[in-house]
Amino acid sequence: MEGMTWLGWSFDAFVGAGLLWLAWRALASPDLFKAVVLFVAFGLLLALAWVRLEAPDVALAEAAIGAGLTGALLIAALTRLGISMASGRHRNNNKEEL
Amino acid sequence: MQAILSELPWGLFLILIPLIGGIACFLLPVVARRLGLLTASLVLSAAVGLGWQLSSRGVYHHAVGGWGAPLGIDLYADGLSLLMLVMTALVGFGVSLYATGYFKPGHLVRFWPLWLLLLGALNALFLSADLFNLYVTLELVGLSAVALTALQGGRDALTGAMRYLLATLLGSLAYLLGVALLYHGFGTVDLVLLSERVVPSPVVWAALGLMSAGLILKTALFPLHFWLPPAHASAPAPVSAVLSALVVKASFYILLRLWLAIFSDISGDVAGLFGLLGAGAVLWGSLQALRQTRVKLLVAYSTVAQIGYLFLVYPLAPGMGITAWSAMAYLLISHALAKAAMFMAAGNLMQFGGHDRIADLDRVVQRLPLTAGAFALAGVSIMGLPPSGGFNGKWLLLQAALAQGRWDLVGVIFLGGVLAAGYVFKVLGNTFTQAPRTHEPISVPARMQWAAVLLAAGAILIGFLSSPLMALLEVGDPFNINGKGP
Amino acid sequence: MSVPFLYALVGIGLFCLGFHGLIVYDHLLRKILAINIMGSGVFLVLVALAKRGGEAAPDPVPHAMVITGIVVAVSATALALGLMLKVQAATGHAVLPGKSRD
Amino acid sequence: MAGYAWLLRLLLLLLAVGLGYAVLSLPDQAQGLQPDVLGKMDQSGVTHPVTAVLLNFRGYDTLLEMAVLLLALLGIWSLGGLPEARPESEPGPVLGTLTQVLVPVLIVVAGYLLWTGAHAPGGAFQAGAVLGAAGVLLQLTGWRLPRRAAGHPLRITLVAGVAVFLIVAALPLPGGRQLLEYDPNYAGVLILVVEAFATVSIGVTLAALFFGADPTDKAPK
Repeated sequence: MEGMTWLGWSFDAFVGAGLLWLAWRALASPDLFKAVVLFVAFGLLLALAWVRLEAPDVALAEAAIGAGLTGALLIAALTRLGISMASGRHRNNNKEEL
Repeated sequence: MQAILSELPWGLFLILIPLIGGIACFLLPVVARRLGLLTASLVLSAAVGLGWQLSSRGVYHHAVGGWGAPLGIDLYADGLSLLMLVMTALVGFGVSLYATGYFKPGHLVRFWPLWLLLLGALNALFLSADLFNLYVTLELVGLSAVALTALQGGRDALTGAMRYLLATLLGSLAYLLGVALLYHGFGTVDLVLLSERVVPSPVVWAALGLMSAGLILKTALFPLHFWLPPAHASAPAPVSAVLSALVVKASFYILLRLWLAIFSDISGDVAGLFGLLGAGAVLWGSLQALRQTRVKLLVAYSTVAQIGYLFLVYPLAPGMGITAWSAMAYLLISHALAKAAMFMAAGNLMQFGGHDRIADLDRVVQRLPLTAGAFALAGVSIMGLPPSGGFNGKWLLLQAALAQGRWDLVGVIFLGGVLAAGYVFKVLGNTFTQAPRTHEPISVPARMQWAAVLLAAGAILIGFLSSPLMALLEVGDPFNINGKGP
Repeated sequence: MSVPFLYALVGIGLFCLGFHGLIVYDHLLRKILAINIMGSGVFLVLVALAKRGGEAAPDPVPHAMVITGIVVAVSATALALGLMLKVQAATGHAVLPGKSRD
Repeated sequence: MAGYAWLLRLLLLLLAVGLGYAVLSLPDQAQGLQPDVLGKMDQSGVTHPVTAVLLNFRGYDTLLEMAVLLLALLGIWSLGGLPEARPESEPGPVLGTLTQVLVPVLIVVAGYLLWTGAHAPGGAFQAGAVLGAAGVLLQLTGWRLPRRAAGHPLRITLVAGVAVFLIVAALPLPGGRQLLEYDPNYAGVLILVVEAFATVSIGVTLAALFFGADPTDKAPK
């Protein structure tokens, strides 16, 4: 029993750290396509966190809406921006003229 | 007959009618215009109905689903809610009338569903007593306001709307985190129950900070006003009117409710900070308005300044209860009417000359007298000259400040008035003369001019309605004048 | 520290991380991701704290609130992405023009 | 900007510490509404607590939230059409076959989630999202809504969820009862009706959000 608790706790710590790491990478990654993929992975890991918190309804909603459809919307927006999988770096992101 | 009328759930009608109207306009674009005007008139009559109900039977209370707080969601209306609802209905009717002349048919069809949903969301917000429900209505208000800002497209409007969207979402999330903390600290999101349960603790402090910051951002209080001028100045004129008159007031209203129910006992220092920011807003907004060369930007910065006055009330309220809160009520409604009229007048000028550069206004007084008159009347209220609602508000505020020896605030109120006179006359002064570049007048539909005149006249008129307005405001004792608790 | 508080703190971390991203990154897509991450942080606080107190089934009210919140978030994201594409079409860049004159 | 980066990080760190402290100061025992919810479950018409909260106790929130979803679509449509996505290649036979298999499966899954929501995790939003995913997949293979379905039929489908919810919510009003006050005997049926329409509307709205423009609009150029 004691061992199970410890195992559970370290699993939760791993999920929590993973969430923070994925969120940070999704924001900081210079490659926009990669950022979106990381964000979808973040959503899926978050669904796992909902399961751990005994919120299966939220987990289902997160997986389907949060990760799935938001991911689809993001990728559709990327292709419409003219950013593709091959060259994820967005074209010039230099400062705008006023 | 009277018995039936006073039984009707007018508060619910205020929410349901615009929602149904918006859906109907979406399904039947061919008759959207008639449906839209009908909906706006029905909302106005429902607001009057609610006012009548409140004055005869006291506060309005509706437990949605029959559950009652804390399990269910309660709707609640007292004098303060009524003030906001009547203000919304009046401005809403004027804007609806104005929009039928302003938009081309293609845009008008898209305008109606968005605008009616916004109207319903505002009403729902002013009737809600549940913090999470308020979050949902805030998002409804925010998203529809952004969509309306971008309605006609164009580079400025699109970037303005984008900035606005990011700011409003950030504000909502900060608010929601505060709601989460309060719920887990005290087990409810009902405002009345929270006001009974809340005790000073780190959770309340964190919630106070998050919710105040989020709502202040959404209200565009200096120095978090950066998103307002680009959005309000680039939106279509009727939308600018709604944004300045009503939408910023929605988040302000929630902040006020939170303050009255939960936070006022917990912190005195924050009131001082609000006062300081308010003073900064009055001075900074007025100075910036004075510097603008375009009418709509000038009017938008004037909104930044006028929001500041609302926050001057907080430090004065503890000593001067009813005077200070009455001042706020007057400032809220008179600014809504006057500012909506000003944006409508600015829209007329734009339609008339194809631009809104102040220096190039060409003989507007002769050729567009109603519009110039509306701008002047609204200006009277914004400057705080008698007789007008703005005068009553500023006069009461001045009284409260004088009675407490707050000479700094007296100075700010006075200086704000002088600067307001400066920017109003900057526009009016250019309406008499012939511009260097003259142009042929483009006709402006009469109803666009009359809508502006109507609202501007309303801002003047409420200066004379002091006693009934104050009597209605006291229904349910929203400001805890007679002791704590709604 | 118990598991609910661990996740609640992760939620606070995500909120602040997203807030940071919203401020420092220029590209609108990244700002939209940042808002979503902030939202996930808030949802995590709401749901995690509902499980305080161990074995009993957690409070369903925050769960329902978060499902509502997720739908609101996807709505806002869709509108923001649409607006971003129009901004790019109008200005050539998916970034907000520099500091507004202010 | 770079000069302020450290200051910003410091401030945010302070914010995180402050908020973390507030969270940790909460009592170890949750004091939410769980007892209230469980106490009223037998009158809710369903046996799953989250569904009871979403569709009954706090159904008003859900009603407004469906309006938010509709609003997002109205907002995108009012932008007047987004630039068309440029597919990198024609959808291959793999995607085509996959879609032929997946779409019916997704529809069945959506139906199951909707049905099971009354007594187990699931419900209108999850089911609607799965339905929306089916719509997205169809669009990826190049399928487009037939012209005759793009006008009124589409619009009616989009608003059906909110409209039916509004009607069900307003039904008790003429009898002098409160908005959304279901008769406990019919609550289960009414909730299922509301959820069924909501599922279809949510699914179609999400798919339409992905498409990004009013299909009756002329191509924006």
